[in-house]
Amino acid sequence: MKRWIMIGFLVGLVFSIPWMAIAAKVPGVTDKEIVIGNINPLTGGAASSGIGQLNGFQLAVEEINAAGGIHGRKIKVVPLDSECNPTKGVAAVRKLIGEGAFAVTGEYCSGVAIAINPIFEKEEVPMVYSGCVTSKIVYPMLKWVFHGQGSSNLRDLSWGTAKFFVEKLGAKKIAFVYQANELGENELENTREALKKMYNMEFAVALPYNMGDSDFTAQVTKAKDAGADLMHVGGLVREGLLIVRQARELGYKGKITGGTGLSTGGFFEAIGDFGIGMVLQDTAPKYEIFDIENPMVKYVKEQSIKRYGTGPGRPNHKNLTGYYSMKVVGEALRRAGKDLTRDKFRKALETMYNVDIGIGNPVTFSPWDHEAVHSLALYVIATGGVPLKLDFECTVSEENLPVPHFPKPEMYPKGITRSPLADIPKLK
Amino acid sequence: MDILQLILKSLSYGSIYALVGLGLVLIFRATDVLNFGQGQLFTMGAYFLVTFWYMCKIPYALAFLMSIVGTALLGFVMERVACRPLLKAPVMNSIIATFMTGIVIYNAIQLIWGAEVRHVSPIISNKPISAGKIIFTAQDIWIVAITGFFILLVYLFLQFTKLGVAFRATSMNKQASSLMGVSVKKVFSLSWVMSGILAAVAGVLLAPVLMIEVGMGWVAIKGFAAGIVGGFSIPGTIIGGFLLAAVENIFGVYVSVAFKEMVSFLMILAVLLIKPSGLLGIEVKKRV
Amino acid sequence: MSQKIMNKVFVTAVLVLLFALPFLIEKSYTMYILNLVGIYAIMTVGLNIVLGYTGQISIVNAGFMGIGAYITALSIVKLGIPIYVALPMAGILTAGIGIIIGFPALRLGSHYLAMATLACNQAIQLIMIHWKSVTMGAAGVSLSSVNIGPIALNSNHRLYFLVIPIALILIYLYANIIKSKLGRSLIAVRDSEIAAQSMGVSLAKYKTTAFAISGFYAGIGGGLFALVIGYVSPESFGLNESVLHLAVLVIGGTATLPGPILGSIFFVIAPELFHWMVEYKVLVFSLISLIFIIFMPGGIYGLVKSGVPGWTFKRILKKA
Amino acid sequence: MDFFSTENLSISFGGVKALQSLGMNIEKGEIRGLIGPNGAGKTTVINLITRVYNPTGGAISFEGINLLKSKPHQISQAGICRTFQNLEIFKSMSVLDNVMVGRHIHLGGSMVDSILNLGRAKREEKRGIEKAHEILSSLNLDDYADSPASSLPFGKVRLLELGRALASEPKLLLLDEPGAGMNAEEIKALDTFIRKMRDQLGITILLVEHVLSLVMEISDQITVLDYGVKIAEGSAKEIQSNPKVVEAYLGSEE
Repeated sequence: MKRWIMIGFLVGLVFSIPWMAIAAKVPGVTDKEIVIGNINPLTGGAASSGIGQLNGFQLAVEEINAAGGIHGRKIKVVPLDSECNPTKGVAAVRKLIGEGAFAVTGEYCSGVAIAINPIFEKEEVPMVYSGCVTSKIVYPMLKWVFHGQGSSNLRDLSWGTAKFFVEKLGAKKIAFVYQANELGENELENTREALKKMYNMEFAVALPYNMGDSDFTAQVTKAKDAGADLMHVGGLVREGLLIVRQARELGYKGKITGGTGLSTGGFFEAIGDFGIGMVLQDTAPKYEIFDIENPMVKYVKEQSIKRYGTGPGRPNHKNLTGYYSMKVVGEALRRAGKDLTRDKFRKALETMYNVDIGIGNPVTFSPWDHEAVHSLALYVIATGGVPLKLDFECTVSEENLPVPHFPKPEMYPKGITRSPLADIPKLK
Repeated sequence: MDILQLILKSLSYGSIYALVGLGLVLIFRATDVLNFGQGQLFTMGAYFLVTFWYMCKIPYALAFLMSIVGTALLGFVMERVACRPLLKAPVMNSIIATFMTGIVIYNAIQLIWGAEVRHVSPIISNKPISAGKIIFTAQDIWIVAITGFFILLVYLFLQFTKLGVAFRATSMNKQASSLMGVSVKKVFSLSWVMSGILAAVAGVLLAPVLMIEVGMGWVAIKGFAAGIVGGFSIPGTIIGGFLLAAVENIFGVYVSVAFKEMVSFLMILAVLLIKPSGLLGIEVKKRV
Repeated sequence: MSQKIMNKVFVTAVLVLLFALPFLIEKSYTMYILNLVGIYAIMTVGLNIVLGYTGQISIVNAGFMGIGAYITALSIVKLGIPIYVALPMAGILTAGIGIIIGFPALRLGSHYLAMATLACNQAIQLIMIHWKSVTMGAAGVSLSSVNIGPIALNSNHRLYFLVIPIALILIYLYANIIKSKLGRSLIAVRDSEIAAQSMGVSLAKYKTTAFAISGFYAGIGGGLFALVIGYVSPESFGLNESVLHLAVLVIGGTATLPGPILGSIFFVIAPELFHWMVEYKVLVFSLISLIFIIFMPGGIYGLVKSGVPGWTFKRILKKA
Repeated sequence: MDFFSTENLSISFGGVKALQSLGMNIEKGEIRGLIGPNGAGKTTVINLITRVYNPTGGAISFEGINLLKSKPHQISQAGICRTFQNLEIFKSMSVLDNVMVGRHIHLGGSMVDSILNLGRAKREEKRGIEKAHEILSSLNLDDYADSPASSLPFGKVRLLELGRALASEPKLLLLDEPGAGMNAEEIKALDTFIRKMRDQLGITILLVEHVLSLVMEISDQITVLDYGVKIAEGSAKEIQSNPKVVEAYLGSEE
């Protein structure tokens, strides 16, 4: 008897799996709808950014669907949680693809991004990243993987920041404090390379720290001993805050700059006067995060408050990256035409040259480069933790890029083309 | 010069670890349960403060009190959920139970308060004061002071109150003390409530130092290490915490920053293997 | 006698089912899930030997798993060693490390052993992160598809035919171990160290052996894990993972033969059923595990064995 | 050369002298009783012989080898086995398996063999099981063979301990209060069984016992301890008539 119960248990569970999904001919595409997967950290330490991105993404989808969808197809978003954990991320992506998502978008965590990257290439599924910034997702370039979040990856960011360190801040000895994870190490490598190539300069000292630690006395002391006149702090908000504060508490007098992980609302509230004069990188669409006057920022903010309410991390400026990336996807879907295939979608993305999608920087992809935008924004923190946009225009010069942006300009239209999606009616 | 500076700083971080570790120690002494949820209990303390003080605009002192009550209550509940039902079950069940309770709290916090970093402005200035080459802040002194104060409080409680005596009796020998009419169950709840209170105190007082975030509970693993190094005795935990911080920082500066935390784990192993009772610790109850 | 027949029927039924599955299911993701079940079964079966049967608390299983995964991944990627060498190597080397980590068990009992092994797990993870020259640091190692001779293990269906047979073999051996002199001695050590000693059972030998075995199983499991995930990074082998392995064991039924297997099935498949409750799924899953641990210490197997559904409720009523 | 002997064997716990310079010779094939009031250090002697404790001084030799040199788990290889006063059976195992653990030292075969259940390991396992069944039936426990040891009634548990010890085919068997908690006829059975062990299996026996009637009846020689000191040694008669012994027992509330 017992054994039969056990058999029942086994068989039941095992067979309960196949009923978790539906298959389609061109995966995820019917003449009614297109299924787009979105993977982001929805639980765990990075949740607020992940949820922020997802909400922005859904906002753009709603907008497009309200305008009748694309070629008569409504967009359906399937969100999955990556928990900012590579293993979970891989599982989630496998699930999305298995359940026949036409394309995948999102992922805020770089550590997850590099874990899932090979899958898209193997399964030939288009991926448009937003939020994650490790340069490994686009260099070396993969056929199916794009980075479309409105600002560049860590390669350009690091080159730009390095330039800023030396030319604007006149740094001589740089201490680089980074979290021992993909984000930190990728920024470390890129910045090191940039300093070497541009100014033949080495870090005074590079100091890793582990997530969850709260005593950074050792790191700060070493930076001081190395006589650093600039300390760059990578990693995420909590650790970043503690490092900056402990540095000042230990009487570190030099300049402090911060990596992309720090540029969230929470940081500015918390850092207060300790942050004065601190320079931060920014990953959201250029010039717009804290530019309250910008109509698009206003609009996205209002709408996300209207839909997802206010609260911790809501509205979140990562709404903008999510919104932006969906607009990119939408435009590509439009260009791919009525009889949609994954390959057509990929090619459509690569035809986008200086396309204004109605928010942030114009998008440019090419068969040689899958980074949508090659510039970065920096800003400085003023009294009371108010960030001010720095007028530091930095696009990395061609010879410093692994691939030339536009080898054949003549094959592209002149000037900026405005995407029809930019002008679809806004939501009320 | 550095050394002196490091040791000075380590005093304040060491007392943070000790304060966080103390709750663990109390529970372990009384109930033989390692509370893997202590970190989350401590985090709750901080979040209660945020809620009452920042959100509900209740005056600090009252908010402090309320968060203590709230966390103590949570501790009480945890004992009922993760400890009492498993008294007869094998050790690892209680380990998992406390751990899972921790995860539940962690996720609950995230759903209620979100994952954004919160901060409360420090009550004591953390502007650097420099005496000669040594630099410290008023906050450092404040932390050491309050830690000392609360540990003294716990000590006095254990020494001079009826419950305290019952507690010590239980931690030494359950059967005997239950025969002597000590209500072991009562002591169990007490120890968890107390560690709840301590967690709240730590959470509230360290909130401005550690930043309030769902992940702030991680520091509990240091408190845990402090407890082991100190052999799960109350004075031992203080010394353990301080030793941990000092060794970590000195190692970090002079040997390797990357492996800084490695030292604490090696310390745990060394202490357990060489002198399992810890520095000035209680005797190890080895199951034979 | 009839019991024996039932056993045979049961076993053959399961084997047939397992063999048939890849032909019944065409969804790659489903196969991926099944592979994970197999892998977790391997790892927790090993854990059951050291923790369930020998009664030595080990919170280092994820560490073992990680070592196995890294050895496999690195020896394939960096040294180009074929998988059929790399995998056993992972098992054996991890077993060796298991012996080393087993030594604290000779001096420490219950909680103190738990702490020691926990510390080991943390240390192992830190080494994975910071010993860049070998482990490639936090960035991790990614494995593009691996070949066995001419066959490329590039789909979950194919991996299934690697994972499940290995799992079955290792589970068969595990069943043997428990029934053999070795298993008896381990249980003897758990039940009464002093009596076991006086019967000539060497505590040192058998405790370390137990750790070695769990190391071997976790090592192999980790190796397969690396193949199935296609990527190895330190995040995956932290304290949480280790405790989750304990949870799998307790949920399935500690110190019972099928316990870890049932546990793995539950542990891998249950979250799939919660996916729709996006932000709440972790919360719900941990609540369910908590309920299991508190109200059903016997685990799923205990539940199945007692056979009475009402049983649990009686228990709950008793507890409340 | 003595079969078994201890020379001024002593041990003290935290200053308390539990045993003071005990000298004791046991002949092969002898049944030696070891008696004394509570706390006299009887069990301590057994724990010293089986190396559970390390003596603070003295020597133990068995068939010419120095036992103090061997580890606790090697004692049974040497041919000494024991039972426990407060039962130490393997509760979660079946009765048969308990006895099989007793066979441990006689089950050869490499670990790999026993994992794969092949070759020598398999054969010896088989033989071991037969032997175990013999022992169980000789203690008429055979009907319980497959039931869990924890389900045995109290008296039977003592027998099981005996069986488990016998399974290791000891030359010297240390029985720690085997009669405790047994009723009259169970004691009777035990009595005959102990004799049988000596006469048929030629096992030398050191019997620590509270039930004096039993000891007096079957022991060839009796050693009496009081507060860790040997106060008398000799045949049952001599002991009974020894004033010291009487006094010792008077002194304690037995």
